Amino acid sequence: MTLLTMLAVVVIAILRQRSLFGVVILSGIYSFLIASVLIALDAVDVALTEASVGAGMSLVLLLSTLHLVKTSEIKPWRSNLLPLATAFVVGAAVVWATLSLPPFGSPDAPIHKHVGPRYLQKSIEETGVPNVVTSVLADYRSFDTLGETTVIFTAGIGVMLLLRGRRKRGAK
Amino acid sequence: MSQLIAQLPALQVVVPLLGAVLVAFCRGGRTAYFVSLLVSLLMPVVSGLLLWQAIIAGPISYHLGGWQPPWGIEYHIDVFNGLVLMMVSAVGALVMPFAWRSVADEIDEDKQAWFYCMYLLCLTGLLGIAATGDAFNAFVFLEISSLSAYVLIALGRDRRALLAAFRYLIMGTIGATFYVIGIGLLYVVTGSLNIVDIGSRIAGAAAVYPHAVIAALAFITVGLGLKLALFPLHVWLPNAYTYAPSVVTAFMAATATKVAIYLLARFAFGVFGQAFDFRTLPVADIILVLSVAAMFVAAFVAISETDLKRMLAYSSVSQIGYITLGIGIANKPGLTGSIVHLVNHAMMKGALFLALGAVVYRIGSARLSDLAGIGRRMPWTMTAFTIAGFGLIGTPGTVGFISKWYLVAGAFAAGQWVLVFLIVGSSLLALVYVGRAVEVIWFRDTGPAAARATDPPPSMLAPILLLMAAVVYFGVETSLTAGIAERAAALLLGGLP
Amino acid sequence: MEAVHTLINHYNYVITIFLMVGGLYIVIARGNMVKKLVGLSIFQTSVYLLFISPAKILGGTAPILDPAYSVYSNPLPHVLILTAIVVGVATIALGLALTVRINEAYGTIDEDEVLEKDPEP
Amino acid sequence: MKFDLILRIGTKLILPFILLFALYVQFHGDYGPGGGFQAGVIAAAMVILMSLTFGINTAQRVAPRAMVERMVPLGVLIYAGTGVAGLLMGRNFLDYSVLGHGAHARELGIFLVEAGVLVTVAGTMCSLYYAFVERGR
Repeated sequence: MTLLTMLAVVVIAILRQRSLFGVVILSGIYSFLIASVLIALDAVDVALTEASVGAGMSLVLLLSTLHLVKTSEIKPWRSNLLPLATAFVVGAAVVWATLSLPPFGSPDAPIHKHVGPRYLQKSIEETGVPNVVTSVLADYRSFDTLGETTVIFTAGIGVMLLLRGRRKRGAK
Repeated sequence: MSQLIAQLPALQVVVPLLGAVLVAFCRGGRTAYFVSLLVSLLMPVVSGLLLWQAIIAGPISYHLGGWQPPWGIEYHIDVFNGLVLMMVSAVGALVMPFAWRSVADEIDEDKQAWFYCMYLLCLTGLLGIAATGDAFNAFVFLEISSLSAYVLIALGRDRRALLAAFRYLIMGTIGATFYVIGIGLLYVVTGSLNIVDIGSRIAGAAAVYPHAVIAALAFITVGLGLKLALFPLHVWLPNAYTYAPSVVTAFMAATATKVAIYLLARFAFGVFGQAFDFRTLPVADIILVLSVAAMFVAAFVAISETDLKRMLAYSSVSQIGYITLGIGIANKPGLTGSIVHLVNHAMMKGALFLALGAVVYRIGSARLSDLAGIGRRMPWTMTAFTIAGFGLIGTPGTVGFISKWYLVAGAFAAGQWVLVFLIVGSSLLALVYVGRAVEVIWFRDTGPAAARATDPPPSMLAPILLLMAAVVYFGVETSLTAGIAERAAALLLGGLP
Repeated sequence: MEAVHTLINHYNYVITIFLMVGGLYIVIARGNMVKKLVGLSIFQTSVYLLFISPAKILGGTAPILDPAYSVYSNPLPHVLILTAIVVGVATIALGLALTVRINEAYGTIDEDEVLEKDPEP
Repeated sequence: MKFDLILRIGTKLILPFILLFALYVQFHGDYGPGGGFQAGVIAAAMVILMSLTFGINTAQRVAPRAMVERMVPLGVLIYAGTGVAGLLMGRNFLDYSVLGHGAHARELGIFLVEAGVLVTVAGTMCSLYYAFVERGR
């Protein structure tokens, strides 16, 4: 609960922060907090991923970008009303949707009754892997993971395509 | 042989993926091109066989990794997505011969190999979305196609292409995230990710958690609405299509938004249609209103555009309005019109954008003022352009007429007389913007920019003429397109009339 | 009392939604592209919590099978979110590369300033 | 920074342990948290740290750019190749059961695809870093 509250505080800080460097560092803090929350929620694999991929890698990339663009100040806000309204409508929609959901941590929720349990019961028998997240990731739903690897591949080639080669001033 | 047939669903997606991997190893553009060409030409064969199987033997279910759905991921191919696969791969194959010279002209030489890699990845992603029967798998492939699309757009020569790509990235990612929120809500209330399985469980879930189900519908609609450029979420589209390289514009305009529409229709009828009568939901009305707004507002903007590429981009937004209109009407003729327009619009826009690509290849501009009298210089290209343009209006004898015929029939059947007039009215607007272009192209004196232009080499002209032929052929012989679309609509609507 | 009870039961959701609104607001309202991308990643991260929270069973443990435990949290959402995180980072990387290129072409990374230099027709 | 002794020696000391940790995360992924994605990033982190303390040229001697760029598609090739093995043996794509008997085949399949993921992720992360850094030159 404390962690969750801290998350909210960090987001407010990011909102108000005018220095770009500050924003980037805060986003790193944010990622590590999320990773801690995820551990509390039993999602250790996800937490490790968020800490390495989310916090580590995107922080490195953000800082490299800052180094390249050499801008540190953010201009003051633009008109606020429309974005604020949009964001709140989305939030309200989720509130409305989640109020009727099963309470937190209840074992009777539908997701614990269908599909999920089979992985827990059969993982060792069928795949010999006790870490169920790994067996689902790399076997039961391994096609998703192939897609995910392809996403990384796409981003890698894409970024190199954009950043490699001689730079040309705006062609026009 | 039967072994091979059984593996077709996987091949449909895995072959372009492997192609992209091979291309990524290439250094030179030539090898990369030939691998891509081979793969792209193979794809329509595969999807043709799949569609044929789906027609004669009913839906195909392919279990990836050998795991039974809903535990594993399933490829579920019926008449509807068979048709979508066919369309995507056919367009993918047709733009490849065109690409050789056009890409050589527009993309730096050292980037060509990876350009083709991105192109194949985009194709992989689109085919993957269309083929999959798993809601989350669709998201993963949606991201593959989107990420590659952002890069492809950013490779345009104008620096504005960069900003267009960035904005598309922001809006596309918000859209994809909305889609994931919707999937998450559905998963929490049904416990499943398989689209068919969710459909069979959703009625029970809607009884217990009605709010979550409705919100899921809203999130999926808005998320996919961003991807498919549903008015007013279309703001990324005109700039992206205008500044992207010609081949990319032609390919994306014909396929990318269509696949998102396919997914929306699949969810609207295949999932939520199992719990509610889609027509009674406010979502259907909202889609109707927005579609009509798109048909008119975007067409008005198209009329005032001076850049033909941009005009056609707005025309796309307007035409997407027709497709979503059929989804909003949600009866059999209406939905048939929607599905058949999905395919027909791909042919027309493919032909139009490729013809423009040929113009850009010759004179380096697509501004209306530079095109004065170009019809006499590039007669074949411009004939194709004109005929496909007539298709947009809905002239009898072209595919556009068939789509509108079904849409009007759907509006009649639903008792929505106003819609009939609106469809006709919007066609008049199309007449204005197409007519304006046609007038400049054929009836003005040849300007200095157009004077030196000639028809492009056969490798570029052939795809354009083929698409033109398709626009006419399927405008007369409708059993293949509209016939299949009718079956697909019947399948989606299930018990509904 | 009822309301407080509901709030506590759904505290995860409350914070998730706050993060979602905040992230989305940063994305839409900010002209600075790097900050937009940071907002985008906050928005995406909030979705991770939306998925992971329902997977938790009180008294359960991480889904790594061991004879000492019998109740585990649901592994499937974890797998999905692992995928989503990776996809998110890929998107951010691409967005940053575009930002760098825009900065080279325009000399600024503020969307408004870019639009001033290249007005929309 | 190039002459900061503590930093240089400290980095040298820590580098092998980062690599060891990456390998642990990779190969212990069956029994504890971890897998190809996390290990790939940690391995790439080693290269990035090296480049931060010793300069990018040193890092590129250890992990040459041409190599990491080839790793990007190579990993996907390993992954998809594992899947194609299923296809060639007459089973479905990504069906690992053709690789051996019972659960062992599955374990082998998981090992192979995780290796593919490691290669792609490590390659991509290094390539991304190089691409950004070299743009600044």
